[in-house]
Amino acid sequence: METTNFIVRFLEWLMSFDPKAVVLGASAIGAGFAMIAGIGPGIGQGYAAGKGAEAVSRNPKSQRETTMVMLLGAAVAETSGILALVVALIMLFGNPLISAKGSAMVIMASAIGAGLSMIAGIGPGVGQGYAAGKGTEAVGKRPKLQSSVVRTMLVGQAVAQTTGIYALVISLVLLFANPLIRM
Amino acid sequence: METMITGKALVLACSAIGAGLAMIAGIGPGIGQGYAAGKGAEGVGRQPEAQGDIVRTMLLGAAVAETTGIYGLVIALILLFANPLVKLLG
Amino acid sequence: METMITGKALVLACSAIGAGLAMIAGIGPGIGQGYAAGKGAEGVGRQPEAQGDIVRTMLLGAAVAETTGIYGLVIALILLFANPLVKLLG
Amino acid sequence: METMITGKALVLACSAIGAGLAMIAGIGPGIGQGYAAGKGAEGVGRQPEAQGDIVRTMLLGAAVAETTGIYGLVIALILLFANPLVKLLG
Amino acid sequence: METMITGKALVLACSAIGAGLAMIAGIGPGIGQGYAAGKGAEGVGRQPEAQGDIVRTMLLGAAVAETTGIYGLVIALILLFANPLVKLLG
Amino acid sequence: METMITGKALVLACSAIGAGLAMIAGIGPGIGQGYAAGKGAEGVGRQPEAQGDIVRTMLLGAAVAETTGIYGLVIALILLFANPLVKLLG
Amino acid sequence: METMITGKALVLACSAIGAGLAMIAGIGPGIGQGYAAGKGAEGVGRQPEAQGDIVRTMLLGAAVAETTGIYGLVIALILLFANPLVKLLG
Amino acid sequence: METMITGKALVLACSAIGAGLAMIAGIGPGIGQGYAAGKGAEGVGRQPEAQGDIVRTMLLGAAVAETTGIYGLVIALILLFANPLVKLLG
Amino acid sequence: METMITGKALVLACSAIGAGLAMIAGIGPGIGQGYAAGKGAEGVGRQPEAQGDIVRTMLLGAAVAETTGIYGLVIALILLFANPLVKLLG
Amino acid sequence: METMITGKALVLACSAIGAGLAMIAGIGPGIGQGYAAGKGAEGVGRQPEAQGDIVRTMLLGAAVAETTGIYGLVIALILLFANPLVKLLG
Ligand code: NA
Ligand code: NA
Ligand code: NA
Ligand code: NA
Ligand code: NA
Ligand code: NA
Ligand code: NA
Ligand code: NA
Ligand code: NA
Ligand code: NA
Repeated sequence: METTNFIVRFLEWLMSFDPKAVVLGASAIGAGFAMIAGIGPGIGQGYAAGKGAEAVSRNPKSQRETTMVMLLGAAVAETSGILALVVALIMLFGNPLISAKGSAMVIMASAIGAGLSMIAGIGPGVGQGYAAGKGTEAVGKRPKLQSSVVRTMLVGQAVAQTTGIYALVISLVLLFANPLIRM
Repeated sequence: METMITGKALVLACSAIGAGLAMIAGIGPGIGQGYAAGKGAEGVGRQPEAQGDIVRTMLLGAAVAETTGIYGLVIALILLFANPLVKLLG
Repeated sequence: METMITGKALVLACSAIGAGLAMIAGIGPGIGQGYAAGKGAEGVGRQPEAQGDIVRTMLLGAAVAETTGIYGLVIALILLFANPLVKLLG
Repeated sequence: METMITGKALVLACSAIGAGLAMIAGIGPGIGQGYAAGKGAEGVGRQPEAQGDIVRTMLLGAAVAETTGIYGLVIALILLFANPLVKLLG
Repeated sequence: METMITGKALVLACSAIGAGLAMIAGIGPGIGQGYAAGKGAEGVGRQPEAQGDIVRTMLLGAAVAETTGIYGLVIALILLFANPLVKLLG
Repeated sequence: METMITGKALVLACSAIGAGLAMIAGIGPGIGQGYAAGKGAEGVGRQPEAQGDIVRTMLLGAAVAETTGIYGLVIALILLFANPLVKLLG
Repeated sequence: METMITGKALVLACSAIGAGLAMIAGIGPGIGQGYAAGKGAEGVGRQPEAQGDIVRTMLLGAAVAETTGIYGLVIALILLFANPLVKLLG
Repeated sequence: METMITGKALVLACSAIGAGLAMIAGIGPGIGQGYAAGKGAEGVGRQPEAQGDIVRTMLLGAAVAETTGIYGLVIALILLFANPLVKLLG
Repeated sequence: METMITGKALVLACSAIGAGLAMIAGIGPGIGQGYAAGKGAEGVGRQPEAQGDIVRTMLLGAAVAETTGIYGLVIALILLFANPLVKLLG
Repeated sequence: METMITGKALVLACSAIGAGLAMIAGIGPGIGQGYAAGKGAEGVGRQPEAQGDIVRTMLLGAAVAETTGIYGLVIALILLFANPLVKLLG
């Protein structure tokens, strides 16, 4: 039946492709979305770097301790970036959606949703980097308190990670245990 | 893979995207709680004797800051596992 | 290829996206309340004797900062569970 | 047999998305009021004797900061419950 | 029998999205005025004798910061209630 | 009988979205002027004798910060009320 | 009879969206110049004798910060009033 | 229904959107240079005798911060006035 | 008669959008380098005797901060002038 | 309507958009490293004798902050030059 409805026409156009192609195309976009999470660690670790440089200028003697705290805190702040990279690599090189059975339209949208979800990682990246910077500053001022400062930093960073984990879970559910495809 | 375009498929497809969008809320708690973590570490470095109070306040404030991230998660889980929109389709 | 998408399906599908978008508001309270948490922790470290006042003010301010996140949640819940747009379709 | 997607359905569907977008404004008050909460808590810790004035100013300022979040909510509610666009369709 | 999607419907549908987008401007005043609220509360705590001047300056500055949020609201209201684009369609 | 979606309708529909997007610029002046409001309030509290100079500088700077918000508004108004693109369609 | 959507209409429609997107650049100058306004007001309060130098530096810096907002405006105006893409269509 | 949209029109339409997107880069220099303006004004107020050095450093730094805004402008101008993609279409 | 939209046209059209998106990266260096400019100007005002060292460090750090803006530019230029995707189409 | 677009073309077109999106990650390192540059310049002004250590720490921290920008670049380059998705199509 000939239809002039542009929404239906667009969907019919989309579904006229090899369904695999539609899912792969969506995966390319999803992978791109996921990488946006990298904004977070970039800002956060840069903050830590600045605080590290400042700490060294204020108390050059504590350079070793401050650098170690800066790197430790920045390593934690990297998490979101790594998780996003892993999700993007899964979508590009080990995409479980390609072999999924069900509606191509739902599978396609799941790839995009999985990528969008990872953007949440910006938050933990920024926040944990801030904590890394403040931890570095504190240790630079009073190197003797390094252990309690670092413990507090790590506890706070762990708390700040949760929404990034939530996003990872939703993303992995969409990729590997998609309840929508089965509906 | 089926290429049939059904209304149900469209609703489910957009639910997947909606779930992804909802998670973006998590940016907020991540930044905010990280700020609290930083201020907590700073405070402990300044007043080690007040560490208990500082960390408790930090965690209390961080718990409050978590809520909107949880809201986003709940909406995403509803869209994925208890989708009320599909039921409305009949 | 017959397409069987109804207007109702389109409204419900876009409601899923709308619900996801509404949750993004949660970024704000997350950042803001986290800032309050950090300032609260700092304050408690400096003036432990004022802990009660500091925490109370922090929580009062955080409650105020939560509202727009709640607005977003309410709009999302309306779209999911009491969708007035579908009813308008007749 | 199959109901086609009507113009009315399209307007309602896009209204759902518009309502979701409007809520994003809530990011602003959330951040701003949280900042005020943090400064209020800090101030109360430093000058407990001025607590009344500090909290009053914080709440006054936060009320001002809420307005654009309310605007977004109002537009979303109009789109959902008193949609003037659908009426225009005739 | 079936109503097709008309040009009018498309314009109205996109107007709903445009109205939602315009509200996003509200993020700005929300953050800015909240900052002013925090600084006002801080100032009142430090110089209670200058409370009148501080609050007046805060409110004056906040009024200035509100304008772009109002612009967004006005554009949204025009799109919803006095849509000039539909009239252009003839 | 049924009016199809014409090119004119498409241009007008996208103009509605363009107008909404242009308003997002308003985030900037809102944040910036709010910052100026906060600094102005702080300054007036510290140096009440310089209130005139502080407020004048704050308002001058805020006027400068408003311009890009006005640009966005102007582009939106052009799209809505003096759409040059529709005229190009002939 | 019915006018179809032509390539020209599509280019013009997307130009409306492109113009709207270009205006978003205005967020930057708005925030930046507002910061300068705040710092200027603060400086004038502290060193009233240097008011001339402070305001001149603030305005010079703000002029520099305006450029990218102007770039966005120019691209939007080109898309609306001197669209080179439509000409390319022939 | 015959579509009268050619590949060329599609490329040009998306070029308009691409040009708009590229301008968004301008947010960065706007914020950054505004920060520099504020710091410059503050510095000139504190050390009027170093005004020359302060303003020179501010302008040098601001010039460096402008580059990515220029990149965005160049890409937009290429898309609008020397579109290499259309040429590739043949 | 009418030219259909070919796969090549679709790839080129999306390349225009991809190029525009890639330029958005430029927000970052703009903000960061502007911050460095501000701190450099502040430092030069305070320690004029260290001007050389300050400016050199500022420029070195700004060069490092430029890289991701350059990456975005390179990807955009590849999409526009040496599009490998179109070649893959054969 | 015969589609002359192959699945391969669709995948490549979406890859162009995905590559552009991935580059947006570059906002982060740009802001962060710029902050480090500013703090480095400030520090060098304060203790010129520690310049070597300050700059080394700044560069080490900035290298760490670069990684996610590189990740985005790598994903974009894979999408453009070693597209695994097209190979999957067979
Ligand atoms: Na968390
Ligand atoms: Na909360
Ligand atoms: Na609120
Ligand atoms: Na307001
Ligand atoms: Na304003
Ligand atoms: Na301006
Ligand atoms: Na500029
Ligand atoms: Na630059
Ligand atoms: Na870099
Ligand atoms: Na990193």
